[in-house]
Amino acid sequence: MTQPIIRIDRLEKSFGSLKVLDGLSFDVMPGEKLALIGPSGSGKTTILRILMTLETITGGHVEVCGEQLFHMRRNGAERPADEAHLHHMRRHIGMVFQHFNLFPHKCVLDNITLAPILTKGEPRAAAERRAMDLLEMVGLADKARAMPSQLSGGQKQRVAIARALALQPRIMLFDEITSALDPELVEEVLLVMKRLAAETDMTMLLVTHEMGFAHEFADRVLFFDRGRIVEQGPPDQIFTRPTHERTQSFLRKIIAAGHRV
Amino acid sequence: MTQPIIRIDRLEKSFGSLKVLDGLSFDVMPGEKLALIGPSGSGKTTILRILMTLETITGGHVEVCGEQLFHMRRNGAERPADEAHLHHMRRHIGMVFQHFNLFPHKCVLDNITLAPILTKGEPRAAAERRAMDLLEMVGLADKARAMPSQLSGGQKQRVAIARALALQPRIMLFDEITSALDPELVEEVLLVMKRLAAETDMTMLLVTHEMGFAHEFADRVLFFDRGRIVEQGPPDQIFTRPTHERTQSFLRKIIAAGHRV
Amino acid sequence: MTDWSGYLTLIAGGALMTAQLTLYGSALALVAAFAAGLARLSRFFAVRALATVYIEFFRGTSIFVQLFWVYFVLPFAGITLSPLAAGVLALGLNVGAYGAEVVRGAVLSVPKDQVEATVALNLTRFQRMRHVILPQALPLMLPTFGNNAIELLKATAVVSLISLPDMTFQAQVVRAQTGNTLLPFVTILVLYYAMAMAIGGGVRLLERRATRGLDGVR
Amino acid sequence: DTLDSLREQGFARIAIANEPPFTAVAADGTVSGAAPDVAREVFKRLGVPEVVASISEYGAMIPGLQARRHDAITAGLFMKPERCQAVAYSEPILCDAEAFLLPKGNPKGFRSYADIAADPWATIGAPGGGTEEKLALEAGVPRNRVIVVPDGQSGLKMLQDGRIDVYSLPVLSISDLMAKAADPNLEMLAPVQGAPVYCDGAAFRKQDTALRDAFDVELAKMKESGEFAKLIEPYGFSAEAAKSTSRAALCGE
Amino acid sequence: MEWDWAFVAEIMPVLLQGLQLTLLITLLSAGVAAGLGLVFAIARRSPRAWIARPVGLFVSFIRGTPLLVQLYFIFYVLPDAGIRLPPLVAGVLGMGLHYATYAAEVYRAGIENVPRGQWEAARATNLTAAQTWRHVIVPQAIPPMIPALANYLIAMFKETPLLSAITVLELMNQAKSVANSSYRYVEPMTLVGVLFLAMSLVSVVLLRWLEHRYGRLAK
Ligand SMILES: Nc1ncnc2c1ncn2[C@@H]1O[C@H](COP(=O)(O)OP(=O)(O)OP(=O)(O)O)[C@@H](O)[C@H]1O
Ligand SMILES: Nc1ncnc2c1ncn2[C@@H]1O[C@H](COP(=O)(O)OP(=O)(O)OP(=O)(O)O)[C@@H](O)[C@H]1O
Ligand SMILES: [Mg+2]
Ligand SMILES: [Mg+2]
Repeated sequence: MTQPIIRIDRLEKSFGSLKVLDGLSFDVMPGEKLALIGPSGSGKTTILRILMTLETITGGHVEVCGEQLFHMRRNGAERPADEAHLHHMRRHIGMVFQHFNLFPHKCVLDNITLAPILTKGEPRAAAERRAMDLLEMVGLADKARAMPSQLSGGQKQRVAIARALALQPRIMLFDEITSALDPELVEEVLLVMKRLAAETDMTMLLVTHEMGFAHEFADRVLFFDRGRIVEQGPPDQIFTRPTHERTQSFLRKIIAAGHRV
Repeated sequence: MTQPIIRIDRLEKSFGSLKVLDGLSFDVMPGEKLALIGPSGSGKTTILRILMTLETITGGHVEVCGEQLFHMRRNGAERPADEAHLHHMRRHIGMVFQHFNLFPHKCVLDNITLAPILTKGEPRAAAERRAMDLLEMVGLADKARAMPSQLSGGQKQRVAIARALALQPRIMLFDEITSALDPELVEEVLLVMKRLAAETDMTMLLVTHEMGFAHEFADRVLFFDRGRIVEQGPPDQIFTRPTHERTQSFLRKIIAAGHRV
Repeated sequence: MTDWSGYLTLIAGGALMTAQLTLYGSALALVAAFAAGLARLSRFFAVRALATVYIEFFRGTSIFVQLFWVYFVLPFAGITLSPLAAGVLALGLNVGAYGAEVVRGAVLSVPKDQVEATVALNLTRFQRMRHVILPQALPLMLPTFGNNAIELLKATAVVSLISLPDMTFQAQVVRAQTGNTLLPFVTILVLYYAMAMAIGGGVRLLERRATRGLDGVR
Repeated sequence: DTLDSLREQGFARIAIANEPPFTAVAADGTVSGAAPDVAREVFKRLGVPEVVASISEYGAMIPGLQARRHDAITAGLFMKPERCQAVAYSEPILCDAEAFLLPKGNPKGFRSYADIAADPWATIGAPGGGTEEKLALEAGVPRNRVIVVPDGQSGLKMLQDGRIDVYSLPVLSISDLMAKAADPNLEMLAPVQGAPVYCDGAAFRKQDTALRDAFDVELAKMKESGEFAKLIEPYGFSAEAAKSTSRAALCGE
Repeated sequence: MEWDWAFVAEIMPVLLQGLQLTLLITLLSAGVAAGLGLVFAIARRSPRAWIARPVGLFVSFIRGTPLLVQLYFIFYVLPDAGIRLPPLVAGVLGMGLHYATYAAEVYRAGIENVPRGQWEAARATNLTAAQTWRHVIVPQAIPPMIPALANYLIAMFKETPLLSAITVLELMNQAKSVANSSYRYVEPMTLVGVLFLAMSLVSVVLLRWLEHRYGRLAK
């Protein structure tokens, strides 16, 4: 029987006195496509940032690919992970940000090849060949030598996706990757995402307010509120027959604001 | 027979090579309430700013209260107005801005009394008494000592109206005074405006996208496009039986965007 | 052995001179900064040009050279200033030139909206500046003015080279009389630092007062 | 004229150098030293009750005098013909020969300025604009080996630290420094071979000859009465030396 | 006193020689300031308080006290501790140290100017700390710093005359030396002023160009 690729166990996270996650637990199976939805401030971004080790945790455990993320065993005792351990764990995970965060001083190709060359010691030629394949996949093969400042938002985000994929992580995290885009540019990014979901067996966690897309994309939808899972299930169930009052009112508001479901 | 209080005669205004107003002419009678409507970039703001002497003109003539605004007679010859002449003419005109432009370092009362004390040499006590009356009128008597940063947008705009009125100008200019406000705050400002229109015989020029309000407020509506008057007439005629294709399509779009007519 | 108390009095006297120079110099710098900074925004070309020449000249040459020039060359043009006046003049005009750019920048950074509001209220140019623009620009200038005052304090040490008995000069005297170098220099370094801290603290206090009521605006 | 205006304001501004025993500043800030003491007494007799002293580099004294920063220089600024061109000297006041301050035993055997010029590595310290700097340059020491030292204490320190090989000042100044330093690793060579005995005088602006002449009259009276000797001999200067020569001789007139 | 052109011609070569040394000192000091400033900037960012605090205090102390006194200290006091530096070296170190504290501020602003998202992207692509600095942060932080650093370079140039106090024969000291032996201050001092002004005006043009080319750090 396959093991979960991510195990979140009684996870706690506070910012100062503000408790954002309070004893959260859930598992993700390899290859699963998860959509995280919920009102603003419910902690969705925080979960992804914790998985990417951009935040530390204040309690509980996170296991990724069978190993603890924030803890390590030394001489039989459990100790906080050091930078070397985090570095080792981050191999498994990639992330795409809301604001792309491309390196503005490097061209598109270099943005994509930088990490493979530096962290995996790939030869430049091989790295560039794969980068070109990825650019092909996101439809930007002709922009390899462009600088990020010369790209539209949608193009930037597609480069950012290619950059994350170049490291061939087993888990990909996407945090509202279309919400900083002009409406007419959203479609081109979602198209790439759909292709990606269909073609790979990567595990994917996606935070989004595009309910229609979440519906199509996800195997399972988690609805969050105040750092807790209120309701979860297959998209059909969550979007059409939500049982919880909170979920219902959230979806109502989203629809009123003009987002497609 | 009464003379027009404003006479605009073949007015021209260019920004660099961009001709914004091209031979515009119209008159305004004393006490008239005028609404200026039209698509973005059609030159509505520019007209108000010219009347307030915030812009210079590049051709034509503007007459206010029987005197040339941008020209003066010296030794029989017409010459460009100097600062002293402009200062003299500005007595007649007041303006309320889209972004309020309150003085952030002065309390509400001082915002209102500053100009009467400085430009008309009114005694402070008298100026403050009138300021309190005006604050009463706009419903903010209890905020006299508040700082602008402590007010909501709607309150700020009402203070700005009181500030302009304190100088008792014969002509008041309003430039989209509700478009920077949250929807729930628009009403309180419009209420003040309606009271004002009903109670005074000031001449008023109003630029707005609130068609319903323009309808109620104005004696006459001018529809602008590309720096020209396309159509003008009483609100009933313009809003319900526009003759020009441009006016019709403009009103259609506005209604579609959710603005009341 | 050496009677240190006497020499301490000497250094204290020097500290007083340094404080005086800093105070008068800063006052002059403030006046020069506003005069030149506002002049650079003038409508009149001649006024702008004059201010630009002043600013570029004093920022372009060394304070050291300016001081020697005021002290040794100006008298030949018939202008003989006391050493204190010469020091204050050179320091004040030098730092004032830097301050002028601060004034200009702060005035320009007041939103254009504010100027337009004053036009609509028919204030005169002077009233606009006095009642609306400067009160809003001032809090922006204060932190940099504080730094400039500290730079001026540090620059006062240079006047010791034209024989003005400031703190550095008196430390040299003490050194010549006692043959001890460490003590006088450490003493004045600490005193300079204390003065710099005092200026920094004072300016922060002023800043807090100037921005009172402006919260939420910046 | 100048004397009248000095009488009126009640003080004369003098330039000094803080180089004991010629000029000195005490712990309480009062000015002493042989040159200011003499100047103070003469001015008193001329009806100018006070002198106000400001410390200055030797090189800055004559420009300062010309720039009207001082009314007189009383600092041990020795008379030399070219200086006599620039200022109006009184009759001689303080006379002294030149000396070297050297490391103990004079390891390089310097006896004259020419010896220093001859050693390509030797550096000599001297006050900027002072007689010693001139002498060294005239003897052929290149500019970059004549280190301009701001004051006596700095010179002493630089010699102790090995930054210069020789420090040159008048004999009495070196003696004073040696006494204060009490450093057994130093010694004095006096007089320097080939260097003449110099005398200073009070220096006035060229156009103030009337003031200078008045000064001379009172100075001569004091030399006559022995008060002059009483003032300068405690500092180690010889009154006889000053009396036995004249401005005319020293200025080469 | 009359302006004497013959005298000007006579002293010009000496002054130009001084100017040469002045430029050399400026460049050397700038090198020291740039390097040491980086050390300060990084030390002050250190998470270890026992490094960050004392360095912070030291930097603040150096910034709050006059360069002239620091030069005296280095030149006359340090030899007692067995550190005997030649005048030029003492001057370059003193000035470099003083301006390193300014450079450190520029570095700090430059580093803080790099958006947080860049650090996070570097982390998400699993770069090490050293790789992040080398390939992501520094290349982005440097260009906007250039105008500010150039500004301090000019300031440093103008402060070189202070080195005359510790017997360095730079431009100002050459001029004083000339004045001392000729008893004329008008020409040498005026010429020094003119030379400084000329150099500064050139550098102002250069600075404008740099600001245009690399942008400016927000204050
Ligand atoms: N660095 C931080 N410091 C303090 N509080 C933080 C920080 N980051 C997030 N928070 C708080 O944590 C809570 C959860 O934030 P999070 O960004 O995870 O919400 P979210 O579900 O992603 O919301 P949104 O849909 O608006 O992006 C919020 O209340 C937020 O203010
Ligand atoms: N200062 C300026 N410099 C250059 N062009 C300007 C300036 N001010 C206005 N314009 C141009 O003049 C034209 C008319 O502008 P104006 O602001 O008067 O339009 P408007 O009718 O008020 O539009 P809106 O409804 O968007 O406020 C526009 O094309 C605008 O870009
Ligand atoms: Mg979020
Ligand atoms: Mg407009």
